Amino acid sequence: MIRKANLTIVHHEKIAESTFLLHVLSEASTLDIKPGQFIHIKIGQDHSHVLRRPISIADVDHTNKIIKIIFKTVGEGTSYLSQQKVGGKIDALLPCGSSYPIDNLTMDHALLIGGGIGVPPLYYLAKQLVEKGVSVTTILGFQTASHVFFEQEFKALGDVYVATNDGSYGHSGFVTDVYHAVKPSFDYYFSCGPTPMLKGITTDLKEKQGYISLEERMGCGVGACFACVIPSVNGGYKKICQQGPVFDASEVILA
Amino acid sequence: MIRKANLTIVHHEKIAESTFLLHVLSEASTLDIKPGQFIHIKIGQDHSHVLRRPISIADVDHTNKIIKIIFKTVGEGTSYLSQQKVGGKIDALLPCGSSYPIDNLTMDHALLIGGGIGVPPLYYLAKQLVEKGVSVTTILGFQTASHVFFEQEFKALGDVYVATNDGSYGHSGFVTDVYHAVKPSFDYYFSCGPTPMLKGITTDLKEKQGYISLEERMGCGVGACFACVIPSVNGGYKKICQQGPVFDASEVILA
Amino acid sequence: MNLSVSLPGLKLKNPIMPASGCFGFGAEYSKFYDLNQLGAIIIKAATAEARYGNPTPRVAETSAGMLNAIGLQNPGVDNIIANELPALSVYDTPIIANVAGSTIEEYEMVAKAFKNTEQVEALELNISCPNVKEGGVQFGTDPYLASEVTKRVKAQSDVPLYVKLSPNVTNIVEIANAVAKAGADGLSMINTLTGMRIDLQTRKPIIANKIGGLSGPAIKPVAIRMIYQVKQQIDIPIIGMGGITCAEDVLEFLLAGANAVAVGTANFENPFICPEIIAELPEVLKKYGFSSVEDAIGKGHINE
Amino acid sequence: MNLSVSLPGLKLKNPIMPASGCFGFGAEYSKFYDLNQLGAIIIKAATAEARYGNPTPRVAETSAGMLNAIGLQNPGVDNIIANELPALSVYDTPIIANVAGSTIEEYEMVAKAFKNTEQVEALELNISCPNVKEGGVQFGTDPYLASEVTKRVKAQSDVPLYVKLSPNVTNIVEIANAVAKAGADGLSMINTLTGMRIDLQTRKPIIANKIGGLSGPAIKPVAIRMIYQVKQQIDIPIIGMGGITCAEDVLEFLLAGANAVAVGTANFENPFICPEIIAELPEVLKKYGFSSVEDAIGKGHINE
Ligand SMILES: Cc1cc2nc3c(=O)[nH]c(=O)nc-3n(C[C@H](O)[C@H](O)[C@H](O)COP(=O)(O)OP(=O)(O)OC[C@H]3O[C@@H](n4cnc5c(N)ncnc54)[C@H](O)[C@@H]3O)c2cc1C
Ligand SMILES: Cc1cc2nc3c(=O)[nH]c(=O)nc-3n(C[C@H](O)[C@H](O)[C@H](O)COP(=O)(O)OP(=O)(O)OC[C@H]3O[C@@H](n4cnc5c(N)ncnc54)[C@H](O)[C@@H]3O)c2cc1C
Ligand SMILES: Cc1cc2nc3c(=O)[nH]c(=O)nc-3n(C[C@H](O)[C@H](O)[C@H](O)COP(=O)(O)O)c2cc1C
Ligand SMILES: Cc1cc2nc3c(=O)[nH]c(=O)nc-3n(C[C@H](O)[C@H](O)[C@H](O)COP(=O)(O)O)c2cc1C
Ligand code: FES
Ligand code: FES
Repeated sequence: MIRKANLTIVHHEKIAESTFLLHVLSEASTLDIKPGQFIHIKIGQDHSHVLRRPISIADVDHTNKIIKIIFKTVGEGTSYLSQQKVGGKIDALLPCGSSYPIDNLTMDHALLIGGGIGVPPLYYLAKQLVEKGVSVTTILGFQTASHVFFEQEFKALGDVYVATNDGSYGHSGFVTDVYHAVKPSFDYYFSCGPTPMLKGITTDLKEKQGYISLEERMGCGVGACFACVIPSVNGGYKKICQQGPVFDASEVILA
Repeated sequence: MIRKANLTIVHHEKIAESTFLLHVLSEASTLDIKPGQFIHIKIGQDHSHVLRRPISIADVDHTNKIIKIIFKTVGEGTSYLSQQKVGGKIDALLPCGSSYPIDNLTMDHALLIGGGIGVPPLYYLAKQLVEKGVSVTTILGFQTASHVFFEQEFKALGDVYVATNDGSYGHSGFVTDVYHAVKPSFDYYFSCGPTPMLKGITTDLKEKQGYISLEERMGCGVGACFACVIPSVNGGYKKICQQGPVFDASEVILA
Repeated sequence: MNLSVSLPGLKLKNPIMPASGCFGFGAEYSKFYDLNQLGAIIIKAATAEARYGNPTPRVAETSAGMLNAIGLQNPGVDNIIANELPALSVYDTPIIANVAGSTIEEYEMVAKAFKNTEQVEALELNISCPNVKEGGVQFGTDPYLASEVTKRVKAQSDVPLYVKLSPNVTNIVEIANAVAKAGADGLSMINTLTGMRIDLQTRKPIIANKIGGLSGPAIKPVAIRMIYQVKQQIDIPIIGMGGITCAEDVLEFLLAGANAVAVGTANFENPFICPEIIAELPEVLKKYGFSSVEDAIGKGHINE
Repeated sequence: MNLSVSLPGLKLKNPIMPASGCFGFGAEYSKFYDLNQLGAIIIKAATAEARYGNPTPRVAETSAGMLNAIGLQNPGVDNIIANELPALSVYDTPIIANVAGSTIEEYEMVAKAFKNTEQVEALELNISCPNVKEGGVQFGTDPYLASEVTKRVKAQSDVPLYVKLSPNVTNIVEIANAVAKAGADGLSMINTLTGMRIDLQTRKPIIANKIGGLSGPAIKPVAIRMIYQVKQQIDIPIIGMGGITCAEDVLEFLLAGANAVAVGTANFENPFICPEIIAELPEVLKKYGFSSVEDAIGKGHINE
């Protein structure tokens, strides 16, 4: 059940160009948080920003009730977040949305494909998969070398391939290029990233079963306003904030 | 000449109910600041508050380039100011407006009459008068005992009478009641406070020469927008932010 | 303190209700708090058939506000009655149904469908949705069309009809007068102002529909002005809305002439906003010298 | 980077000018910076005779905006020409005079008076001031009156005429069309939306005039929408304004179709805002892939 939480920032780190890692302390138990879910963050103290900003949960330390998020500063909201200090508070709704349904899947080998700010939720997912004994191969795509983050963290959990669009680090090109070059074997794939990347992946891997996490500008973040929809293969729309952000790749139609 | 200053808060103190004293450090010399002038303060970091707030200069420590202001929290702007911390910055235009013209006046004895948040500018004035060898009698009016501030500070400079509207401290009633009871002798009077108080004073003391400082909601604070006008006895209007806030009591028409 | 208010057909425990389109059909917020606390609930717009709405992005933030162009997405009135309303029947809170359409006939059909439900205690006639028949003229901006649709829908319904006005008009009093004369039991105002944001990167309007509706604190002064002007001229109950975020805002709307208020955008910022405002209201009314909600209504017009 | 723009009768070094009423006659801001930096200066409204304006309070803050009801206070056109313009003659910056009035005759008189000055290179016809003749209908909200006053003022003047439109209309394109056909050389948009705030303590509107004009970031989406809509339909130069606070905002107005912009309310928050925006503009244009100001104008309409 979604709650409104008053989180305390306990760690604040710049981990790549314009990219920040925050650890926030939750008063309530974090045990209900699943990989793929997001927190919906209020920006500022007054009403000048009327919309919350959705940020994926990158990791959870259940023992210490710490939630980790990673974000890139792209506008006013993320800039505000990046300026908050250790000891400061974050007002967030959580946990929001659906998760990668790993409890219902049997597999030996999972392929994770993340692009840019789509990388964070895959880390919590990777950790949970490894805990379940699943071996994990990860392909990470970034724009350029200075944007790369969490390569080592993923390496600790399995094979990792990094691609940069401009070739300044790792493989040159897109994550799909890496996929075709490496041809890893896997049972299910799990992906998160910009829509063009997801479109490429779901097209190239359409014979495989996979789960993708989508992004859309959100209003309420809880399923009430119909702002964040994606066309469904059965007609009609699905709400990304509530029925997603994680969908079976075959149930939604990417633009 | 008015400048845009980035002031640093060096002291922050609650001196009465909802009433705060701030000391702010100026980078530039403070020697040009005269009693009766105000600083025009930006509220918040973004553009959610488009209007600055005028606050009188309560005192200046020229040696250390420190400006002192006293304000009461009545709305969003003053609440924001009260929440700023030592080390924090204040964006202000200063020094704004006219001053009590004491350099052009010859006198032995001055009467100062202040009401509520009109008290602060009289303190800097009182200090300068005393420095010039003028003896100062001060009448201060407040709503109630918990609002009283700076009585001791004024006592160090001359006779002081305090009145509260509800009689909970000092004389019971208005500053004009105290005036009629005490009948102090003086050459010029100087006053600042709510318009009804100023109206009472200028009526009761209409045989005397005096200077009053006015309040009005302001736009620009520098004389460009015509928001802050007061009818002039010669027809037309005067701009309080530029030709005031201090006026000869006989040149303006109080509503 | 007595927070109750009476409007035609509605006895409200308090004057606070979520605004149409900002609260779905209540299900999501019922997980945050007990909906019995609300004065009423205005549900999302209903059309005759299911509508899928506009392409995304459908929302964008602006200074102290937001734009939306959802495009009346809803499962259709029959579906709403069959699948959404039953969950609300457990609450002792009046439901106001927001009626939308592209043609007068569609408005009539929707109003008629709601007639067969016990639950809906009033209709809010949404005459400010874009893309309608009659050469693109909007029902909410033409006094004649506004009056026509009011009359025809009123005839189809046995519950009070609140006509929701668009602020995108030269003369709000003229439209208000037209719908009042046509038999509206009350007014609901204001709907969103129309606005646009352009993305500097893509060089296109952010909202896929290009133009969206502006809501939130940014529009509050426009809402207060329009309610005040209408109240000066016409004696008709008003549900006020536009930028409300706190109990002080509610009081400002009451003073301007609103009899009750709806809270829209603020639900997104804080899902608990409605019960929080209800809890703060007695203290705020007391602070400013009012003995009840009814005592404050229209009091901004006294000292003229 | 080339920031210059050409509009009818105006060669501007850059597209940034202070908006009418927010910069007086320049004297106050000339103490903050060299006014030569500005693209142009739009001076405070002039009427035929001196006007003392409305009672105070004349301004009040709102969320990301403000209300004003100054009421056209000014010393009268002859006085302005004799006492205010000379101080501006030292600058190599075009002056645009804002022409106001209560009747068409008054507008004509003001325009005529400015004809005898060398300094005024364009007129901005302010047809959105309240309290005019013709039964209270405002010139800016009636296409016929808007067209009439445009024609008559145009006939009195030998400099280009920019007609300043009111956003408080149902159909902005209709008014824009009317004044364009009547001979306007350009449009200036938008003036303020009308709004109100009520003081909870006094229970009265804060602004003594009750209703005031809403300006600042809150209205930017409305300004962008209106400029975009007009640009879609009419090929006429536009001076855009409404809530501009930074170079990114300027670019958004250029994309929407403005050829130059005016900055109003933001001068109050930061007296240096105009030169700061001018300094930031080249970098912002470059960041979003534009090679000059002219290159960006109307580019929000390309990807349709
Ligand atoms: C379910 C979900 C999970 C997300 N997880 C992360 C994450 O872990 N880390 C991260 O850095 N970002 C994440 N995002 C994207 C993040 O929400 C946006 O970057 C953020 O809202 C931008 O806010 P802003 O105020 O800084 O930018 P704005 O000034 O609002 O906009 C700047 C840019 O951000 C984009 N944007 C704005 N709002 C959204 C939105 N709601 N969704 C997507 N793009 C948007 C716009 O296209 C625009 O180009 C996620 C988005 C969703 C929907
Ligand atoms: C020249 C001058 C000097 C001043 N000096 C001081 C001072 O030394 N200490 C101090 O506490 N206050 C002083 N004030 C008053 C102070 O400016 C207001 O209290 C402040 O602007 C209120 O801002 P707010 O956002 O807190 O309140 P808001 O939410 O804006 O308004 C709350 C209340 O404050 C009043 N108010 C708002 N703006 C003004 C304004 N510009 N002038 C007067 N009243 C206003 C309103 O009537 C309202 O009741 C001075 C005002 C002027 C014009
Ligand atoms: C996302 C969203 C969806 C809306 N949908 C509807 C709707 O379906 N019917 C309607 O009459 N008004 C709709 N509105 C308008 C609101 O009910 C309300 O009139 C407006 O938003 C102003 O109030 P606010 O500033 O409190 O949001 C919608 C507003 C928003 C923000
Ligand atoms: C205090 C004030 C005074 C104004 N006076 C005038 C005026 O005399 N003539 C005019 O055409 N517009 C006047 N305006 C409107 C502005 O020129 C501008 O159109 C409007 O404020 C929107 O721009 P902004 O949001 O940047 O302020 C005034 C605005 C303000 C805030
Ligand atoms: S953001 Fe409101 S339904 Fe998803
Ligand atoms: S506040 Fe603008 S002229 Fe005084």
